[in-house]
Amino acid sequence: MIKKSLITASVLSIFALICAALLGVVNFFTSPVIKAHEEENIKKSISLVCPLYDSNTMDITTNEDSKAKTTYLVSSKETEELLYVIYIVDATGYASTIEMMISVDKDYKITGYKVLSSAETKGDIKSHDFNMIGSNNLDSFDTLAGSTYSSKAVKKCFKLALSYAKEEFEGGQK
Amino acid sequence: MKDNFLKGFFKENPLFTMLLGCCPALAVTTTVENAIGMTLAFTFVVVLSNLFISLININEKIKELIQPVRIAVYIVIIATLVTVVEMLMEAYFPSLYSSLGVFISLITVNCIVLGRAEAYASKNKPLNSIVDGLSMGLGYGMAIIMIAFLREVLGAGSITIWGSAKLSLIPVFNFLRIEPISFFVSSPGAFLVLGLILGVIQAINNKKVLKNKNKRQSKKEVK
Amino acid sequence: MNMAQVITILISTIFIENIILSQFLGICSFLGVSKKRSSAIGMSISVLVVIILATLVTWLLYNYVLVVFDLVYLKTIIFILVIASLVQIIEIIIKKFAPSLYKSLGIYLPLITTNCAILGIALKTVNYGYGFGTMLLYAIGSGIGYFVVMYIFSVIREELEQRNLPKAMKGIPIALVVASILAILFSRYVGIAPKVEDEEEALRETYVIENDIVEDENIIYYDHNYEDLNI
Amino acid sequence: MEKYLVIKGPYLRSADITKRNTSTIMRDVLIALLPSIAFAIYKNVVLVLINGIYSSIYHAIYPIITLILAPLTSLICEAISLWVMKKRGIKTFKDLVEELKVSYGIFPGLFIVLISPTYIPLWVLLVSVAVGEVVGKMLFGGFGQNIFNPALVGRAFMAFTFSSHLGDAYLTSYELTIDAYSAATPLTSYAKAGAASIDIVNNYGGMFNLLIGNYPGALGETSTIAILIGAIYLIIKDVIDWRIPVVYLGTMFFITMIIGFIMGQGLWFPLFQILTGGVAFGAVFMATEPVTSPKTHLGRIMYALLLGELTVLFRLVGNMPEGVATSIVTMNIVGLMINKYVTKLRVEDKLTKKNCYGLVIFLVFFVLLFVYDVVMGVK
Repeated sequence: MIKKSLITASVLSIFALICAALLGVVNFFTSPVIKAHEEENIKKSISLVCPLYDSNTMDITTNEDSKAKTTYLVSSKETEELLYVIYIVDATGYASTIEMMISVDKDYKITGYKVLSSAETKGDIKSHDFNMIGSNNLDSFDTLAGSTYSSKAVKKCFKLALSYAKEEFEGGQK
Repeated sequence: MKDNFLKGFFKENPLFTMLLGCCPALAVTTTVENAIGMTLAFTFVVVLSNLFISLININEKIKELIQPVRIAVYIVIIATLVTVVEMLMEAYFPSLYSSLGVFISLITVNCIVLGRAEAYASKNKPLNSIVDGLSMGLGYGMAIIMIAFLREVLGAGSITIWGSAKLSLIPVFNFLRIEPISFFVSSPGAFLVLGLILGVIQAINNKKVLKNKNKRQSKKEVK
Repeated sequence: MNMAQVITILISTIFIENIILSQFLGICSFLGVSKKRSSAIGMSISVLVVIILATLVTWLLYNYVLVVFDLVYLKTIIFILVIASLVQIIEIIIKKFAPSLYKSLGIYLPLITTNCAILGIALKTVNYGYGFGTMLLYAIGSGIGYFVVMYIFSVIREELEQRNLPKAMKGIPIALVVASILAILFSRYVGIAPKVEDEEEALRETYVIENDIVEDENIIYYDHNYEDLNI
Repeated sequence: MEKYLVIKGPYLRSADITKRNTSTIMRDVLIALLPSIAFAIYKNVVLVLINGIYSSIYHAIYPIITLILAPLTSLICEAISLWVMKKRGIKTFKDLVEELKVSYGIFPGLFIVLISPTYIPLWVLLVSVAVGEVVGKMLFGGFGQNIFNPALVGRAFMAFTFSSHLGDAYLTSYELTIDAYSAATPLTSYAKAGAASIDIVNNYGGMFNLLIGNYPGALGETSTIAILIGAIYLIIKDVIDWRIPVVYLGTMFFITMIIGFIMGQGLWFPLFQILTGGVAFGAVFMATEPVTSPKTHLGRIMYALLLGELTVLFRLVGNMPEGVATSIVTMNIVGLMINKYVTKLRVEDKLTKKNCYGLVIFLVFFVLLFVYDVVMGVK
């Protein structure tokens, strides 16, 4: 009896191991592609949120100490001056967590933003214009009608990004 | 062989006649593109799982060995295939991957795949099993593409086939002075569309049954 | 996590983001088993128990084993095995210690392994990166949401049995139509949850004030009445 | 034995056997609706024409167009679906007309137009009417078979799908020109206001005007006095049970009064909540629908109690200003359970340990909702 169940258990585990090994092989081939995709996406979104980004004259580094989920620092290659700070921040919306990429320039103005992931059921939050570009004043924030909760989350993202950016630039000056 | 291939489309359509795989049929049918992506992923999984499972079952010794845990073995095989599809899709079709979401992984517990493995592939030859898988996958795909077509045309006023190959019907809507009814791409719309389609199918079946009955009756009378 | 947050997560998972009506998980069992009240209750109690246990175990496994050893890509295969064995163990335990319960729930337990609600919730909690508390509440809320919809549905379907339905709509088609109406209804419950005072938000504000950055008069990046959005 | 007739459902009432039957009942409902319709036409058409403030004549008589087209659409949808489904052996056109006579196809359309914003785009209204009629009524088998109120299914569909069209559609061009009205309906302005204050009532011409109904709102809902006349007629004719509207409005009044007192407001607050929006209309014409409401007195009282609490919940706690439609559709479902339970109680004829669990669950729900309403409703 015990022998029999041991055999079946080992058969099952052999199958599982074979499958896991197979997956490992596939993963070995696909994970670099996925990573490359991610990097390309980041570059693409960075050029979307800061229209003046130029890969020839600017460098992207990440700031690990930042409070934001991810922080990219865009600085000039020549002078090493910090030009843009780009944050990935998130906030809980109506039905899901909204993740946004927001870029703030050295004059402390928002140059662009992009909703990276949102599974909100209502309202087209990804294409709505929140009227925040070129501004740092949340009073000009334009709520998406009918999606109060999602808008609130987006607003919170802006707020977080602006407060992080404030620190970043203030710290830089000191 | 031909019958074996065609059965999944009408006679034994997994969605319309057996009501299997309702979850993705409701969830990913917001655009035709998603439905096509789901069809490809699903067909890939069901064909290969059928193939592997019938291969395993060819050897009597292995068949006997795995008999007590065969469902678990099948599930492991299916889950592996699903993960392969998932990884390939994430690598090469990232936008499709993100819009299909968790429902790619959930092919693992889709009753159709496991059902075919247990009911057909474990008893038949590899070639037949492949044809059976193709038939089921494409038949299911036909059903969900049909639903997606209805929902997208009514709800978003467009037909997205693949990537940028998109046909916008907004001018037609503008001409009629109405807007697409976003209800149909929302979750209640999914239930309603599937319910109405199944109602129509049931009505047709009822009619067929009635006709056969009448035929039999008239035959009896002739006798 | 305070009381208001707990209620908010529960209400949103039970009604607004209902596992069946809005996330489309567990539809097969929902259509198949909701014909009779007793079977609906049996099935949903089993799902409720398994969903909580399975999500808990898989969450722990994912965060403390898979992530640590960089084996995230094995999650589907591991999760489904965990769920299958969990169901087996529960079945054995119930059979041994509560035979009468086993009699009423026993037939539903094997069906649960292939119920996509369980795997779906387990995968969603790790995909969204929920913390421990949120994960637990999410699982509990989803299970209760499943129960609520199954119960309501069984009542409605028992009632529909007595009505003079068109032949074409009998059974599953009318059930789907009712599901559609129910989904509209539940989506209208948005906002009955308490308005959450966001802790992180509060922390952030005190932090800002402590650092004395607020006084720059040209920059109003933080305002007190953003709550007005919350009509 | 003649007293005990064994017939197949639907049982509308014992009236089927005596002089009154469904057709006289539906005629009475139509008569009871007349004051509301007349007032709607007076307010939205006659007054607009007299004051001469309208952009085009089409805009001025728009309410009349909707009042005609919506019931017509609903009737046509009913005819088409009856024809397609071939229910009850309809074979010729004559059969169809006969069937239409007893299936009352105009009512869903009429109710929907009366509880919708006045200036809603025509296609939006007609699509909602068609959905309410077909999905809410015909798919369930037509008159007497539905479990949800068809008109409210249509209205809920409208609110769910076309929310962007609903905002300003309440206002006539006449009302838009007056400053005080610029904040849309009274309930929307209450929802938008930071705190409760009697100014809201004064902005709309005082409590008396709220009673008369000359303020922005849905076509048939605004005039409480006209609805009241209809209600008295229906109660005298024994078409509706007085318990449902009275208990419903009483519960709402009581809870909002408590909330008002906590907020330091006077009696105006509960009155304001009852006089505005669709509460009165819903209480008289929607909640009492014989097919979807419970059949016993006790059941009806339980039903109306929960209904009042739910309306307060959706109005004052939830983020929708109205909430009557949602609460009535919710109670259509809960009503099924109540009905089942109360019938069981009546059969067993006494309260035992075994069958009191339903009452306990009801009481727990009632108290919990009550506390939640009061705690969360305070602004």
